[in-house]
Amino acid sequence: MKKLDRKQLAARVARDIPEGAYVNLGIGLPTLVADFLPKGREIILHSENGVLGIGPKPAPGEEDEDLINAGKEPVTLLTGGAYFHHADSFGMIRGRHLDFAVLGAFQVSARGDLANWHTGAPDAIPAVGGAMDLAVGAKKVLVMMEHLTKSGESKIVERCSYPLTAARCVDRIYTDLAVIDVKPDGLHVVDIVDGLDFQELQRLTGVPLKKPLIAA
Amino acid sequence: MKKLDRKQLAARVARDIPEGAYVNLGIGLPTLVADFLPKGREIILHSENGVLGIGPKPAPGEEDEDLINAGKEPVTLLTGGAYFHHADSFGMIRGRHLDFAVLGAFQVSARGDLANWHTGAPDAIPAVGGAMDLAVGAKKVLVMMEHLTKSGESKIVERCSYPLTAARCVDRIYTDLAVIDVKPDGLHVVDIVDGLDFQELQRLTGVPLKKPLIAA
Amino acid sequence: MINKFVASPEAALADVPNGATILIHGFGNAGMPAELIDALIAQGARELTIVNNNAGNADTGLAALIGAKRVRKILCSFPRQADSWHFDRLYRAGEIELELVPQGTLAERIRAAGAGIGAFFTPTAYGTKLAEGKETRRIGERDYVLEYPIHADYALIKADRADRWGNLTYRKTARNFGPLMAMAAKCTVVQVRETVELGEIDPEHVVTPGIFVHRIVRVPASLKRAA
Amino acid sequence: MINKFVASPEAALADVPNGATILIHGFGNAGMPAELIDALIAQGARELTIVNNNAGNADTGLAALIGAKRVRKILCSFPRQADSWHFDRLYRAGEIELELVPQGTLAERIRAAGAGIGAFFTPTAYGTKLAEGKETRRIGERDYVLEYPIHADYALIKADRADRWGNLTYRKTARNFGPLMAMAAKCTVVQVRETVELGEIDPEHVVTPGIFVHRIVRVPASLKRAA
Repeated sequence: MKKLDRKQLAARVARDIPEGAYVNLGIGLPTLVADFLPKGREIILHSENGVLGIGPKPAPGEEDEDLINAGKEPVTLLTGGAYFHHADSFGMIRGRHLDFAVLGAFQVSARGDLANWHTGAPDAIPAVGGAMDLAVGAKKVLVMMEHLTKSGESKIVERCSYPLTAARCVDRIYTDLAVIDVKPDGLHVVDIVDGLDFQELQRLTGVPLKKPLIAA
Repeated sequence: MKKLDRKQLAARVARDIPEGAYVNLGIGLPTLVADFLPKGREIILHSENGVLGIGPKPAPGEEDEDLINAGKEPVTLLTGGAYFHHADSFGMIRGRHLDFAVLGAFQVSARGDLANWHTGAPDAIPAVGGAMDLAVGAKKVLVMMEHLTKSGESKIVERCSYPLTAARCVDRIYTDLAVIDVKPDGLHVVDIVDGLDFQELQRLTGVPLKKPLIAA
Repeated sequence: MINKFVASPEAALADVPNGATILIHGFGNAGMPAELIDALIAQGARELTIVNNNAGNADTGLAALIGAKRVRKILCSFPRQADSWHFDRLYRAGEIELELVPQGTLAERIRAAGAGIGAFFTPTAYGTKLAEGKETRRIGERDYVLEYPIHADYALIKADRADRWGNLTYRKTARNFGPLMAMAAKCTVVQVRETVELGEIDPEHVVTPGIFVHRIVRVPASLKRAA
Repeated sequence: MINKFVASPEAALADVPNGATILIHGFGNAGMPAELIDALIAQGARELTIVNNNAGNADTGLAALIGAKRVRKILCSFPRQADSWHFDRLYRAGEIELELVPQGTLAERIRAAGAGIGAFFTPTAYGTKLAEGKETRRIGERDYVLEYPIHADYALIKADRADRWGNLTYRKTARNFGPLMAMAAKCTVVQVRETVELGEIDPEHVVTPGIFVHRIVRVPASLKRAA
């Protein structure tokens, strides 16, 4: 099978973001989605630290320490962007004004619970940032992650073993193997990478999947 | 005795507002205080509808329908003023950032309860505006009113018969007859108009008063 | 290309259904979206719930909407004014319901709706008639009343400038409830004096970011009625 | 004449007592008032409770304050970073208390303090470890957690420009928590790149009105450390 690499996965997510959408891209892998948004589609990126309309990375030497994203990386602002304070920024998030949040995950459960902030390890220093706000607030929560852990276990699980970020919040899961919708009646496979069939995907995944209406 | 007229009363209140104070002047009589603030003392006037730094009335023909005070009268803005929205404006009020609110009143009780928004008459259309916010929010609530009703009854009462604006909120009462502080142990007369003595003021007032330390 | 400009007030409000809850910007006339209200009257929706600081002045704008008996209920802080005769008449006749809300609580309830807050404790109105029947709680040394958000179907706003993404600026005290109402409605409709190119509004000076705005109509000042 | 300018960071922070609660502006380095923090370290106050989005980076600013063992407790949303070694070391040694707060809840709790809100229900963190032991409530179709304001003795803020009344502007994403923290402290101390005459900041563009600001120190960019 042809597993998607990080860039291919980002491109796969980007393909689904429509014109005019307001989108928050989480720290790490989701940030990569920005590089693959289709040219000519106007999509407005939000960052928790008070900015709408994030543009491409600045050219080397053009960085401004006062213009960063939630990952504290230097960014630029598109023409038409706006700055605002943290309470307004999280008002946008909690108040359901963002169309999409794209988040990384340790685990997603069959009913859409998300675990992405804490491994629960006793010596780990916990850090949550804006993850819990985004998970409860965005109109659609899209998760991007590898399908399997390094030891080959499914990250899509019956019940999260890691501490939750939010319950029943995930709408769609993008992995390096498949795209899966979380619906009230279960997990619906949307598409599967070339060279992998539904039976094998099901075997690799921890919980029951439903076949796509049109076989992949 | 020499009762204070409206202008004299406004001047008496104005005398007590110190340099640097942030002040909200209520609709009606309190608005008059602005005209008597001592020249050369910088005092910053706030209005509920989103402005700090209100200046004098505009010259005729210079009115701007977008620049009004809470009484919907045209005003001007001092150099150094600022505009903001209603949630920020009432954040200033409720959050105890205003040094003084000067409010009119129907009645004030001996423990500082304020009634100034509604007569309670069954056919009256109630209207509250920002009165309840100002009464609970300002660091000091100063009341300006005539000492007696038209029929000669004291407006300082044991218990308000009109519906309350807020309980135990008034710090000082300015009337056309006297200035009276509301303290935990009762009403302390600060000063009395010329030609009126404490005994007569006590006789006119509905509730026990304490003498000023230095006789007026 | 994102383009939130629509051709006319009528087009912007064509889909308002009977029974809608509508936030109407303005403190008195400052910020009141008169042309949008005219279009709402012409559009014909009935049984509306209206949220505004006041209950209309004289015979135009919100007063005309009330006078036309389109309003079932109004939430406001200060309905009684010298020239609020349309409201006064219907209120005394029992033909309009009034929910009287202290002005700061009104602003905060609208903000809460926009910011995803489920309810909040405010000190305002504690111990008064306006808190009767409401949940209260002592927190620290102050007493508070529990208040709930005011969510709406539409917000009708008058701003000064807008670009095609919906970034807005306001003018002086005509800002008042606008930035809050823009956050709290499913569909925020804005009339502006001037439309500008993207980028003409400095990103530091945007007061309402476009994410809160859905439809924009240009109403040049020259077309404004003599108020 | 109102004049909130003070001569130096040291003068601005001379009265900070041991045990004070201090809001420190900044998201990472953007908005972090480095020179005020240096002055706080020099001033010597101990047993501080600090509120910041993070728990310091590398060896300067907030990290240095933590490294100097002046901080008893920190409230933040994201303490763990690649270069948060001072915090990490003290946390693992049990020498600093951490209250982990989701970022939006942190912002809203600070705003609540500034705006006189006694408590509020937020949907964030419902059903998670961070809501354990907290009051919850279902309102409409969402579940909420009750959260309380974060009041402070001081706020240390970095802004861009200030006039003598304390009106402030910020720069780009260095705005972040500044306008909220300015509202929530008994004494708000601001370092600015530039001081300007009254009136140079357009009243439409003031981000933090002077009512929230008590002391201002000019720290020209040229004096800034190489970060």
